[in-house]
Amino acid sequence: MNLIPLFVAIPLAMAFVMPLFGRLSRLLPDLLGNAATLALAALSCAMINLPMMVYKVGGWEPVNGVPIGIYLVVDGLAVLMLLIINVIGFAVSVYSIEYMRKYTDKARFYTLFLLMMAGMNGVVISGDMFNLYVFLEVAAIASYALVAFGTEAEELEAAFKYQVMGTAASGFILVGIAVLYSLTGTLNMADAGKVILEQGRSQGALFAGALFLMGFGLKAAIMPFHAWLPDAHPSAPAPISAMLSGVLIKAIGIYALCRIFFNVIGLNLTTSYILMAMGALSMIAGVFLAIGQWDMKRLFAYHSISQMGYVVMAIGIGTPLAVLGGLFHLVNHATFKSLLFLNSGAVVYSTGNRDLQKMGGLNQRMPVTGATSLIASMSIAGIPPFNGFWSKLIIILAAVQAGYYGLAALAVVGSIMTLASFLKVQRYGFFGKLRPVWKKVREAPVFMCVSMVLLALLCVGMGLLLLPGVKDGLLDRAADAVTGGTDYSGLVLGK
Amino acid sequence: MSRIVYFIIAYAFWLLLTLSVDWQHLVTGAVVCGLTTMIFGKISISRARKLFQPQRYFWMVLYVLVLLWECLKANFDVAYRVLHPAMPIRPGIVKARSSLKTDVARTCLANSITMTPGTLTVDMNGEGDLYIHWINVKDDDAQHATQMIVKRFERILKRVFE
Amino acid sequence: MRGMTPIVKTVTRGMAGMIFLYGIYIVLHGHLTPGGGFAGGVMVAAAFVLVFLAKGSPEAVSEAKKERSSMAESLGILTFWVLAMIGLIGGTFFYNFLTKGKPFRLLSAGFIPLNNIAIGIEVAGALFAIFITLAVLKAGGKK
Amino acid sequence: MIIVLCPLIVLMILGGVVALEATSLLSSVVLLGIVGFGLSAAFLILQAPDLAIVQIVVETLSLIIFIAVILKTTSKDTSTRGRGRTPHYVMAAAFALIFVLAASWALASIPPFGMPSLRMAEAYLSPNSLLQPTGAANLVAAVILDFRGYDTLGEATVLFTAVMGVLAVLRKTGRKP
Repeated sequence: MNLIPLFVAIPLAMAFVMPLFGRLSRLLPDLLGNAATLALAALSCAMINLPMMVYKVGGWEPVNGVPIGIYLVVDGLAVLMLLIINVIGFAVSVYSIEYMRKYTDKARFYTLFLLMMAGMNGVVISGDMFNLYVFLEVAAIASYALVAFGTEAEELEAAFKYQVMGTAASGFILVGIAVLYSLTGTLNMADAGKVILEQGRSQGALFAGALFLMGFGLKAAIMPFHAWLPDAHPSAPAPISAMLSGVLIKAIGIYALCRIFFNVIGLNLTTSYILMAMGALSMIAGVFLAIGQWDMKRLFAYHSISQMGYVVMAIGIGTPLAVLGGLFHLVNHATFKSLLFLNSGAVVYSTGNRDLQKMGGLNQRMPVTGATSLIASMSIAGIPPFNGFWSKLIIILAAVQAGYYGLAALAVVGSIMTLASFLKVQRYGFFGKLRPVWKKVREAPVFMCVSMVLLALLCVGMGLLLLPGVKDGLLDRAADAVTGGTDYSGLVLGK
Repeated sequence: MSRIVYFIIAYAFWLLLTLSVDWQHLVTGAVVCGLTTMIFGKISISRARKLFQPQRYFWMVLYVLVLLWECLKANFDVAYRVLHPAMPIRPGIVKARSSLKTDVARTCLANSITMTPGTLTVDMNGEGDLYIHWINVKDDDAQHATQMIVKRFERILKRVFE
Repeated sequence: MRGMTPIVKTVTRGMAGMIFLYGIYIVLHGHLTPGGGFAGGVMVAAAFVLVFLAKGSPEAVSEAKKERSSMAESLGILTFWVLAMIGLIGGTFFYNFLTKGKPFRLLSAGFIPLNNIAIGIEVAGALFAIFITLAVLKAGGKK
Repeated sequence: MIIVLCPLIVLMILGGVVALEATSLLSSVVLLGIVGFGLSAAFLILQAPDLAIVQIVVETLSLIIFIAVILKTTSKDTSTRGRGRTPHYVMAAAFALIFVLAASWALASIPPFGMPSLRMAEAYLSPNSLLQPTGAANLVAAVILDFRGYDTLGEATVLFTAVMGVLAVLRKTGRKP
C-alpha cells in the first residue's frame, strides 16, 4: 500500500474530527493535534531514501499517454519539503500545547493548524497544477485566519492586509494556470512540461511564467512583493509566526516557484536574471530594514525576507552547487527561523513584552530560551559550527564559481549585517543587566522548552547533512530534482 | 393531519421535479419528503382541514379570473398614464385596512395588489394595515383607498381562505 | 433582530420547505443533471436562512445552533473523506469502489451520488454556520 | 457568443469599479450583485450550467446576508477617501494597461476557445461506449467527483477552512484574561 495520500488524509481527518469532539475534553485537542503531527513527522522520515514515486489518485491510468486523473508525485525535492513541513510542524504543535493556553478556543486553533499542514503537504506532493492551487488556497486561507487568531484590532488589520495580498497572489496564480492549461491542454505538470518542450516556449508560456512569478513571489514575500510580511508574521501567535516564516512561505512560495519554473516551464536566462535580481534585492534590503527594528518579532520577520533572498538568488544562479546551497539554506532557515519565533513566543509568554528596548538580561531568568536563541542567532548569522554557515558558504562559493562576484560580495555583506542585527538582539534581549521589572520572570513551560531544544539540536546537527553519505540521500536528490529541469516529465510519465 | 397534507404536497412537488416513475425515484422521494415534512411541516400548514373543502377551489379559480381581469384593466390604465403627454400621475403611499383575518389571505391580498400594475404593497403590519404605493392617488383617506384597492379582491379571498 | 412583514413570513412558511426539497433534488441528481453538492447545499442553507430571517426573533440565534451547524459541516466533509479512504483501503485513494449501475438511473455512477450528498451536507452546514455566526455577533455584540 | 460576452464583462467591470466608489454600502452590495449575476450569466453563455447554478444561488444567499447585515448595522462607508488617491488610480491604470497589452500579446499563441487542445476530453468520453467510464450521465459530476475527486476534497476543505476561519476570527474573546 502506497502511503503518499496519508500526508493529506491524516491532518484533514483530524481537522474534520476536531469540531465534532474537540469540546468533550480539554486535553483532546492537544492530543489529536499532536498525534496527527507526530504521525506526519514519522511518515515523512519514512520517505527518505525511497525512489521517486508517482501515485495516480482514483486509480485512473493514463489514456493514450495522457494522464486523466490527478497525479501525486514525491521526488527528492518533495521529500525535502515534506521533512521540513512535518518536522517543524511537529515541533510547533508541541510548543502550542502550552503557548495556546493564553488564547481561547484551542480546538479551533488546532483545526486551522492542521488544515494549514494539510494544505502545505498537498501542495508539495501534488503533481497537478490545479490541485497545487487548491491546496495552496487551503494553506493560505488557514493562515489568514491564524494570523487573526488573537482577534485584536491590529491583528485583524494585519490579517486583512495579508489576505488582500494573498488573494491577489492567488488570482495571478490561477490566471497563470488557466493560460498554461489552454496552452497545453493538460493540468498535469509533467505532461504540461512535455507539451511545452514539444511546442517550444511560446509567448503564452512566458506570460504564464510572469504571472507565476508575481503570484508565487507575493506568497514568498520576495521584494518587491514583500509589503505584507512584516505585518502579518509578527501579528500571529508565536507558533504560527514560526510556521509562516519557517515553512509556509517556502512551501507555497519557493517550492511552487521551483517546481513551475524548473520542471514545467523550464528556466531561461531572463528568468534566472530576474530571480537573481529579486533575490539579491530582498537579501540586502530585508536586512537593512531589519536592523533598525526594535520589535523582536518584526525584526525576525524582516530577516525572513532577507534569508529568502539568499534562497531565491541561489536558485536563480541555477548551477547544481548553487541550487544545493539554496535548498540547504531553505532547510536551515526553516529550523533557525522557527526556533527564533518560538523563542520570541517564550519571551512574550513569560514577560508579555517583545520590545527589545525594554528587555535585558533575560538569560538569568530564562536559561533555555536564552541558550536556544543564541544558537539560532549564530545559525542565522552564519557562525561556523552551525548550519547557517554551511549553506551560506555554499551559496557564496557557488556565486563565485558561476562568476557572479558581485552577488557573492552582496551575500557576504548581507551576512555581516545579519550578524550585527542578531548581536543587537542578544545584547539587548538576553545579555546585559537584568531589569528589576523582570526579577520574577519564570522560564517557559516544559513543552515549549522541549520543542525549542529539539529545534536547537537540529540547528547544531544540520551541518551533518553535508557529510558525503547523508548528502546523497537527501540534499543531492532534491537538488537533482530541481536541476534536472524538464526531465521531470519523463520521470513522472515514464519514458 | 397537517403533516400528512404537507407530505402529500411535497411528494407531488418531487414527482413534478423528477418527472419519472422509476421506483428508485419514488422511494428516494418518499424518504426526502419525509425529511422535509419533519423539518418544515410544523411551520408550514396550520389549518389543513380547509384544503378538503371543494368550494374553496371553485372560488380560487374565480379569484384567478378576477385577478387577471383587474390586472388587464390596470395595465391599460397605467399605459394610458405613461403615454399621455401630461403624465397624469400622482404617486404616493396610502394606508388601507383589510378585514381579512388569516395571514395567508392577507399575504395573498398583498401580493395581488403588488401584481396589479399601478399599485404596490410596501408594508403590512400585524393588524391588517396595508401601506400601498399607488401611481395615481385618487383619495388620501384610508377608507376610500380601501374601497378602491382592497375590496375588489377581498370579498372573494374571504371565501377562498376563511 | 426584528422580523420581517407578515407577507414575507407567510410566503416563507410556504416556500422554505419547497426550496429545501429542491435543494435536495439538486444534490441527489447531481450525477444526472447539472448541479450537485455545491449548488444543492447552498439551496438547503438558503431555505434555513430564509426561515431564520423571516422569523427574526432573538431567541432563534444561539451559540448552540452555531455549534450544531458547524458539526453538521464537519460530519459532511468527514463522510467525503471516509468515502475517499475506503478507496485507499481497497487500492487507491478516491477509488470508485461501488458498482457503476445502469446510466441515467438514480442509483448509478458508483460513489458519485454519495460524494454529492456529503458535499451537500458540508456546504449547507458551512453557509448556515457563517450566517449564524454573523447573526450571533450582531445579537451578542463583540466586546 | 463573444458579442454577448464582451458587453457583459464590461458591465461587470463597471459594476465592480462603481461598487468600490459608492458611498452607500447598500448600493455597493447591489452593484456587487451585478458582478455576481453577470458572472453566472457568463457561465451560462459559456455553456457551463453547473457553475451558473452554483453562482446564482451563492450570489443570492450572499446578497441576502450582506443586506441583512447592512440593514442591522450601517450603510455608511466610513473608510478614508479623497486622500491622495490619484496616484493609486494612475498606478492601477498603468498596471492594467501593461497587463492587457502583455496578455493580448501573449494570448495570441493560445488556441481559440473550445478548440481541441483539451486532450483529456477524449479520455473522459471514452469512444467505445455512450458514457464515460464512471457511469455518470453528467460529465461535469464525473470529472469533479471521480476523475478529479481529490481536487473536490480540496475545494470542500477550502470551504471548511473558510468557515473555521470565520468562526475563529469572530470569537467574542480572543485571549484569556
